[in-house]
Amino acid sequence: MIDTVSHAGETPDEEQPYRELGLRDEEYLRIRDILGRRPTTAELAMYSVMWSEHCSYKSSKVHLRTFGDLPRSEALLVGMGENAGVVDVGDGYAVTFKVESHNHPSYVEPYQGAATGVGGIVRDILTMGARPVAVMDSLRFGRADAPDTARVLPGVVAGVGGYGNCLGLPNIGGEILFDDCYAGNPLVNALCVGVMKHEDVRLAKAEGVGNKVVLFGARTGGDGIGGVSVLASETFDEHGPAKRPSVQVGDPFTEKLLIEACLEIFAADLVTGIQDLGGAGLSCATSELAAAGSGGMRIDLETVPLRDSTLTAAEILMSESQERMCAIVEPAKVEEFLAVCAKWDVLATVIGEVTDGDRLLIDWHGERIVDVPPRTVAHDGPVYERPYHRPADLDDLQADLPPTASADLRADWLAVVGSPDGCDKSWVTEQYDRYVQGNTVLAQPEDAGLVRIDETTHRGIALALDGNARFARLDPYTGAQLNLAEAYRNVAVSGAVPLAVTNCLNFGSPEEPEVMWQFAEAVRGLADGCRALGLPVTGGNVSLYNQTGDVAINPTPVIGVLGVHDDVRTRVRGGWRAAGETVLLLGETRPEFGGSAWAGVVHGHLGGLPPRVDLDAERALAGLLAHLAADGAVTSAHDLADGGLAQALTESALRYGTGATVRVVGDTTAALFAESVARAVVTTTDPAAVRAAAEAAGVPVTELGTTGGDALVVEGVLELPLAELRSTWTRTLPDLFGHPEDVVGAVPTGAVPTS
Amino acid sequence: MRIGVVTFPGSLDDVDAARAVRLAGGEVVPLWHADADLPAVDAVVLPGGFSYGDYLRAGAIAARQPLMRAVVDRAHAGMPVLGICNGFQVLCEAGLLPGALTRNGHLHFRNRDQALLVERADTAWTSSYAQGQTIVVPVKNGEGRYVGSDADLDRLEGEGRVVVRYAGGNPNGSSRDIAGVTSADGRVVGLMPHPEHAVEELTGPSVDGLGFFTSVLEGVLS
Amino acid sequence: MPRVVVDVVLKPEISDPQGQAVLGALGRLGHTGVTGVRQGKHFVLDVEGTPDEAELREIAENLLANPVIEDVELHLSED
Amino acid sequence: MPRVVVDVVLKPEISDPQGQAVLGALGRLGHTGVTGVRQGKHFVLDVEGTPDEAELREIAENLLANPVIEDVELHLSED
Ligand SMILES: Nc1ncnc2c1ncn2[C@@H]1O[C@H](COP(=O)(O)OP(=O)(O)O)[C@@H](O)[C@H]1O
Ligand SMILES: [Mg+2]
Repeated sequence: MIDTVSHAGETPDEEQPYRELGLRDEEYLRIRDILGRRPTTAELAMYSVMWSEHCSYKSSKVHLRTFGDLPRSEALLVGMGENAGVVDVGDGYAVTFKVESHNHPSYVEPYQGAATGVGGIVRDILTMGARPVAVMDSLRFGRADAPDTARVLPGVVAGVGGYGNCLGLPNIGGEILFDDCYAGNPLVNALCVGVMKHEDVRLAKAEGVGNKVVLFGARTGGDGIGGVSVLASETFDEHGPAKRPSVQVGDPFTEKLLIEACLEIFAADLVTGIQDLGGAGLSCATSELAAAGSGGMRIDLETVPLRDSTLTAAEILMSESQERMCAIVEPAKVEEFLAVCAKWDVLATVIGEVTDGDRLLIDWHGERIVDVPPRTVAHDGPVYERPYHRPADLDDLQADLPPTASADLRADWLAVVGSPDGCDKSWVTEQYDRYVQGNTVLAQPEDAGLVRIDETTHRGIALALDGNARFARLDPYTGAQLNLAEAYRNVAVSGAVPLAVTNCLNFGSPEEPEVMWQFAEAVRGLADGCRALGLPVTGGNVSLYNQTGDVAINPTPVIGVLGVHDDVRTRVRGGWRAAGETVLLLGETRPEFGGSAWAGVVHGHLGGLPPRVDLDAERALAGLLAHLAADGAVTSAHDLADGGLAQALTESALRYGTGATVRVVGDTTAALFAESVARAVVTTTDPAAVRAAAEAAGVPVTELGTTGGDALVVEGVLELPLAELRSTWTRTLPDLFGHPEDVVGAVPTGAVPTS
Repeated sequence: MRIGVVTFPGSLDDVDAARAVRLAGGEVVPLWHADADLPAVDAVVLPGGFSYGDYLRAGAIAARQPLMRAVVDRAHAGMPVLGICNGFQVLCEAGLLPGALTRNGHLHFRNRDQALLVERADTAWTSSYAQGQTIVVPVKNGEGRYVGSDADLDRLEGEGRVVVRYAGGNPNGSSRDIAGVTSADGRVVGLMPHPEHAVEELTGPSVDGLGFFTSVLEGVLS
Repeated sequence: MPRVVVDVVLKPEISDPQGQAVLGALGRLGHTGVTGVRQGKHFVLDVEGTPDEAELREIAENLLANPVIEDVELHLSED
Repeated sequence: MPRVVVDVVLKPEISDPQGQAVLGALGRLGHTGVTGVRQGKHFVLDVEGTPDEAELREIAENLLANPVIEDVELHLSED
């Protein structure tokens, strides 16, 4: 029998399975309090998914508020709280971008988990009214040679590629890093960026009494039911596959049609509000749309097109079937709306309307099964002030200083650049389409992705994603700032001016006070860093409970920085193309090895303090790089980060097979492997001009040497023939995951072809 | 010169193909897969992408759409047609070109800058090149492995119908390094690599791809 | 030599975009008598000696299929 | 409702990297009794009314399979 509102009123004492749905006693009592009765089964389903950690941010909210306190940026058109923030990039263009995690689903089913992660973030961007123009991905796996990594990595990469390629979105960058701490908990963070005109910004809002609620896209099935509360918010235990909930299967083809239909709908101005269906499906979309509007909403749930006719009302409300959207449409425009959908073969159904009340009402075959104030579902979820304290082991960790001298610089160099973190990533990035749409100016392995947004004015946007977790483990406040600084620097290297920040905060269980401290510190560090750099946080995502058993991952704040490029024709690329150019190092090197790649790869060491943050120096360097780009004063630029100068020289030389002879002064180990911030290597045919500009900007310059030859030579220290360097740098991933020229053993699983 | 560019559901590189036509000096006529009639165009480009999600087989469903019947008829009457990547797959499925494209030998999608040897510089789409010229254009596909029986491939080679061949490495395991083939009359050409992604110095690895589009414009003019 | 056929089909609750696309194409081509399509994989294995059913089942269920989303049908036959 | 199964297999002369990959994986996992693997597609069609065999054969041979590289097996069964 269907549990109606009136039945619930009459049976106050009926036992309800709220604990199985992830609600705590006091949360359940609050729901009863709000409603003045026990919730119906359908209401309980809605509250439980919407009040889950994933949807309600109950543990993180109190900290994230700091981002809202940042000084208001002139560029910010839509701030945090919407599906994604929107910034003004000039010429009437607005850009929206956001990162989102799909960590746990990608562990359960790597291909589909990663694929649907891309699908979800693309819908968030589309929802803002924008045409998605590019994606990026930041990935973390367990040890590269661990057997489970061989299962997870190929599937995740194929899934990111399979979905993004099929949508026609160029993948313009990202990261892939390995660490034991991700063995049972890989991270899959996907970013999407979209472009629109200012006037095209759309909001998730149900306005206008009598307007229709239209559900469009894929049919609703049983996939991912409870996925939000179970998949995204619970720690994995050692139980086998039987306990794993079902996974969602992505259909990028349907999503591509959804994108085209939406863009046509936006262009014809057929919607007053729109919302994607992601975590918590219809529960989320209806309650958020209604909560953001001024009235109420009524839905006839039996009109929802189903793939599986046995679904219950509660299951329909919780289903996370992919590739669905929900729009608010004026009655006079419904016909045209449906016609656009029909043209693109997109199923669209009117399922309800906006009412003048203030309740969200849901009926099932004429019986009322939900009658709630929508805000209480969408926004008034529990907020926890979770206790936190500094990890007990941190003092010892920070006191455990790294080695400072290399016993064999040549061997160390090869070890660092051949390590899974330092090696060539083309095994992965060749699986991604970088060319589609014809506007990709820079993509991997460049420091930042750069996309042209106007073919006439040559305006473009640059993006970088960075998330060094080793630094954050040593000091999460500094670590978050270092990631911000690195992404900022990467964007600046391309010649773009940094404009705004997004983030994806991947941490362990918030119920552990030490994890909660890491989280709070990272948020504080990021907020302070953004304030110092004058950048707004436009949005982001929080992923908690990333741990296996009771071991949390290293805190992994992945930071994305968006920059604007006035004229992409002046972009600066990485890699040395010609002999005889002068190689200059911008910035200052200090003997900083804490958390460095060298300490990790060569000594298996993680300890001490991360490099000192210097945001003034970052600002000065970024200003200089933009200036040099606009003047065409440099022929290449590459930032220094993981692996220090050795890594940067290797990548610059191998890109086009041009070597160099350089000399370093002072402590050689520090010169080659320290990871001091605010540094970049540039090449130029006019060193005097670069020196003069650097002096004016207050950026220290060191002349390293000259490009040319088929080796990297550090005078008096070592000589590395490019052939040897290339073989070390390129063979790591193919040796681990199969040489692409051979038929490889891992057949990507899943229903969707990876072609 | 009016060049039609077809959009199927799931076409992705249609915008790029149109840009390439424009940069070569042609006028673009957007075509919609569901239309039964082909308007007055001088040539047609079937762009890359994942028509119908590449479900069933790449190109299989698109090849059976209404507009394709008209394209096939006009191609038989001599209209130049270029199929790029998914468009090549559609042409094979529609029977306008021989052979079939199957899952890459290494089972991965692969995107890289690829050297190609131009073996036929006398088709409607390659007359701007010199025979024996090497060009570099992007390749990106998951089902780009060109196959056929040995007898069929021998016949194809014998008739000189291989237009472009992979040089410096075969990206997908195609038989005999075949990257693109032509119809017997040299009017219909299909290739897996993407010349439309190599038409601007800013966004491509070269501008070597432009020749496909200037070829057809010059051919139609003369 | 014994030959074993394994059909791998998506679990009924998992959506099948490929099958849906085929169904749509059939409808547009006028084959309206087909009302549902599910697409799966079909493996033909050559087996040396007598196939050990337990081993084959293990292969089918955990290697040929992805048990999270797929079911298998094992057809042992000798020919 | 009648159910029709169509298996699509690559012609013997066409190489099958997916089957090869599976075979390789089986070998590495110690399943050496399997000496050959070919991978094809398996379609399950729901058909309304009595299936017209000629139409089904046409569907199988010309849509579900590409006759250039694939063979089909049609299994008509009612259940
Ligand atoms: N780490 C963060 N920093 C800034 N904003 C955040 C962060 N995490 C979440 N948000 C913001 O909170 C809002 C709700 O996030 P979310 O529920 O993930 O949105 P959606 O459901 O649309 O994906 C969004 O506006 C998002 O940008
Ligand atoms: Mg959203």
